[in-house]
Amino acid sequence: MLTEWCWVRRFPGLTNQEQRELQSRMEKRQMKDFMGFFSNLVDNCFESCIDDFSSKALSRRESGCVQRCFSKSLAVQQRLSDRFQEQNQLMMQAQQGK
Amino acid sequence: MLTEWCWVRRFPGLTNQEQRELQSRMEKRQMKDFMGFFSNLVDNCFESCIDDFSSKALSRRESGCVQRCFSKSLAVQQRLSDRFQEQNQLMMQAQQGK
Amino acid sequence: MLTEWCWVRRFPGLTNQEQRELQSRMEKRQMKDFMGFFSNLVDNCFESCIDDFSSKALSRRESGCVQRCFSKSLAVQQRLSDRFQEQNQLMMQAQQGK
Amino acid sequence: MSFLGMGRPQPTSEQKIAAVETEMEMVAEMLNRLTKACRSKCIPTDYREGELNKGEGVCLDRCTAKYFDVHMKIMENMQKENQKQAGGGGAAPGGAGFGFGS
Amino acid sequence: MSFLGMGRPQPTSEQKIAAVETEMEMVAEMLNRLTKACRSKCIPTDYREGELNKGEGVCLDRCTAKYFDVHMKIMENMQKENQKQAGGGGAAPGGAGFGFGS
Amino acid sequence: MSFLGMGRPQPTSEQKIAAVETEMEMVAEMLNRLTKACRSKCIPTDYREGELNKGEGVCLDRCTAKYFDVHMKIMENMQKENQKQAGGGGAAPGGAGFGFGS
Repeated sequence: MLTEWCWVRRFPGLTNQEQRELQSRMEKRQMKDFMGFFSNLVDNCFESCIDDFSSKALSRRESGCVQRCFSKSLAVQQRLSDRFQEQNQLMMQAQQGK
Repeated sequence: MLTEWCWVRRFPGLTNQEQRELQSRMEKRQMKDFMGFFSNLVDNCFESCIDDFSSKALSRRESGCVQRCFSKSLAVQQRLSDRFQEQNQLMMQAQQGK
Repeated sequence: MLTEWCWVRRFPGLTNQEQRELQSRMEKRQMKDFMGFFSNLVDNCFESCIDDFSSKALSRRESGCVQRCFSKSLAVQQRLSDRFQEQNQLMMQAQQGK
Repeated sequence: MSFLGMGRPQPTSEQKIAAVETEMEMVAEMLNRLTKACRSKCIPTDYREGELNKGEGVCLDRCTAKYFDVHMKIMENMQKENQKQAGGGGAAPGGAGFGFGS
Repeated sequence: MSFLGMGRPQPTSEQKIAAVETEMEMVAEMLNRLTKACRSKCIPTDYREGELNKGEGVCLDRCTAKYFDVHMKIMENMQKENQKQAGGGGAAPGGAGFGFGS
Repeated sequence: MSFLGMGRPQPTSEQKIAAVETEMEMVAEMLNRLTKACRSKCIPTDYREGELNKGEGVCLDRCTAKYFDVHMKIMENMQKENQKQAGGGGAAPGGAGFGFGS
């Protein structure tokens, strides 16, 4: 899951020590991005699936909806992540070609 | 008002000096959280109460609405804060019990 | 464009060196604010103008809408920025007059 | 620095700069929030024209004034609330700190 | 402290403080998100009264409970997913780190 | 470092790392925003199925392409605007800095 957050590449201008420092900061950032993704998932599935406040327990319908919302959100993220990286590549090439 | 932002507890693993440093950072964070709460209150009450732009002065209706929105928002925050802390406690116990 | 982000004023309590440090931080902040403005512009125009996903290329209608959205958003920002500064001035005077 | 013991110690450079920086951030954030609020109140989302028409412009002006009014009103209410909770006297921590302007 | 070489090295002060700080931030952010979610579910936007009425209060209570349930449910799902991707064994990086509480 | 006077001084390690970090943040933020935008355009909120169906997948693909197009279009417009304001010549401060990629 986390791996998608990581656009690992080598930065030729950096020394090994700089690479390590960068690596360490990127890991913190990845964790933060992951937390953001997780929180957005919760908010989004809560917003979409929960609307009955006649009880404090999740109903079966709500529970199933959250489950499907989770699976689908992962699939959405995967797909958008892949397309995003393709497009980003294209954009960078276009900018360098100018 | 501010006190609700503060989940004061002792962290047994920290020395006194660490406690003080933490305390100082927490105060900054509390202030930031308070500012966030305040800004959200403004945005939320503005969004809900203001919709007449035939004049630049607040109408009596708008003014009253903002007043009620303020009071109610404090009550909402208080209630959610209390419930949140109960639930958070429960969740932490559940995780430690595993 | 960027200049509107900049509420340049002298801070009498600061030494020259402090002024320079502040200047440098403000430039970073301005850049960040500008990026935020840009991203909001993209999101806002995308949200308002794009709703046909029968093709991956922007339609002429969408393209024109984005163009108008861009121009109008700049005008909105300019106007709000001007009014904001006037009102902020008034508010500061009111607070000091107390 | 305050070795003559006059009043409270001078703030350090870092503190002074941080204070100005915080103020700037608050002002910038308020403009962002106002922009979002007033755009949604005054600007239709169909973007049929690329210019601001007169009605929209006037709406933005009034919207700005009202946004500040709501801001002030809620700030006053918050201060009253703080004083109430602080027992009507003494300095409420943070109670004075959320105005704009130095 | 660990000069007898028992187990992993002690975290530095900065690391300990940063860990507590991160936890606080996560808790504060979760309260923010819950507030936004439950206000929009339970509080009508016309503000005809300045008090919370009974129905609204009960709605907020249940909304909080459900928000935590959804949070837990998605956290469990995420952990399962992580384990699946880590091949069913070993420590999934970050897979254990997103609970609350120290 | 640049005592032989060759061109501008080398950036420090901190500056190089900060530049890469900023780029990463911008890319991550753009993916976040795109996700929000395209989810709301392509994914119905009733979650009747847990899988992405074909229509939704294709919608996400096209949505991504269009999001980038809008991004580029607005970036170009912004650059034109900057050049106009800079009098058609010289380096507009910040005018070149908001592309992605190093």
